[in-house]
Amino acid sequence: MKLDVLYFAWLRERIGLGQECVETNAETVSDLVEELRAREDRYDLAFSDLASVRVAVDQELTSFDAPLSDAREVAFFPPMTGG
Amino acid sequence: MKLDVLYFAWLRERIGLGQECVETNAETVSDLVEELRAREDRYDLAFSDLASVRVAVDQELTSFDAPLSDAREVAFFPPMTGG
Amino acid sequence: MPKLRVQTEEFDAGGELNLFTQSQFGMGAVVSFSGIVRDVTGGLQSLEIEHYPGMTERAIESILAEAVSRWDLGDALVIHRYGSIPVGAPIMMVATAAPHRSDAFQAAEFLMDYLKSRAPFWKKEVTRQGADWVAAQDHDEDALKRW
Amino acid sequence: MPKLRVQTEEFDAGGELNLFTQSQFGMGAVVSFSGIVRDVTGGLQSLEIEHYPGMTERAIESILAEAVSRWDLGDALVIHRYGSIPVGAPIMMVATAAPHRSDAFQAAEFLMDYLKSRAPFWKKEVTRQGADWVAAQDHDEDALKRW
Repeated sequence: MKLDVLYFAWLRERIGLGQECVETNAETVSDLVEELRAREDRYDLAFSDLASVRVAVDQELTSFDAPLSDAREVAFFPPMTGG
Repeated sequence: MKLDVLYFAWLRERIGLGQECVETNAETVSDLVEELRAREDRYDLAFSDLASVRVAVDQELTSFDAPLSDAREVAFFPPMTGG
Repeated sequence: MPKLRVQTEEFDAGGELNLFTQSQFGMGAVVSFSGIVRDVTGGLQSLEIEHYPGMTERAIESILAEAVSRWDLGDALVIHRYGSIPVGAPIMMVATAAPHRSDAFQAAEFLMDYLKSRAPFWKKEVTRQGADWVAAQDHDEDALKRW
Repeated sequence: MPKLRVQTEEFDAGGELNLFTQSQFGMGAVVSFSGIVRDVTGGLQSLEIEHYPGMTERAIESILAEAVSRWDLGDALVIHRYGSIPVGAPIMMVATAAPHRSDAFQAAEFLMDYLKSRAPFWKKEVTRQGADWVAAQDHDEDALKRW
């Protein structure tokens, strides 16, 4: 399947892009993260401390064990600092 | 001693005046209230339910057993409804 | 440092909030409360507010000093009107400025709770049928217990 | 019914508060919170705020709906900026209107607590020395637990 993968804040900066289209068979967010880390050092570095990474699937905050079936958009970002 | 005695809200309306000068030997607020009630029905009526009357001596909220020595101004009013 | 005004004139809550905010330095959080005359029963024409000149200022200044001593505040503002106030018009406002939001929120709630029951104001509701003093509410007195 | 704006433009907090207040009917209590860029360390030039278009609106609308379902509110407003914001300028504001002050205060605090940790905004502090992402604070995450 094809997924839009988005990166924000320091994840965007470390990976060097804000959005990309990913062809993947990952079943969960964790699987997707493993695939991305295996690609290149900059991904591996960006995801090296998952405790400081949050994930949204189709714009809803979720957890790393969330399934990706029917997902169209996955976003990774640090803990939010709004307000 | 001479005291300025002030009345606010429905106490003012029932007694029919907002301020008067009272010559008294009352030692406490309660003594003063008794003297006022003995004067006329309108005072007696105004002070008939002391649970709904508050008192300030020299502009500080206090209780009915507060002494009046050195007091210059005593005010009676219902529970406050500001804000 | 805290600012207090007791007045009959209408005031512009938004304009006051902006002036208050612009006079701050290094404060990340500004909280305001405005109280508006509300027609609960459907027949209210105006509110008549009586107060105790002299004691009003003393009581509110003491409430403000207490707020400043309890929370990390940059500044605080209280404006309270008396006299006749039509339905929909502002009765009073409180504003607080603090480095952090929790101080600003707590101080504003504290000021409101104390103004409700400890500042010498009395409200009378004027309707076509007549006028009646607003009774103090137990939950307003109870609200003081949490501080 | 609740109003939401996510924008780069500066806004006039006082003007927004007045518009919000004037659009109410029968609400006795209006609470506002404004967040201002604060120079904590003494070298801050501006704040850069990044957000997640689409999710930002969804997240805040869901927070607003939750507030409306929990408290007796007449209305609520959230304005949040993104992009570059200089020291002293407003970042965001929240306003709530309710018949009673406790609902207005609680809903405003709830909205702020959720906006801090659940709306997809990220702040970067720009100083002469460089730029650094603001770390999320444990006490902001902890603040959610009380609701």
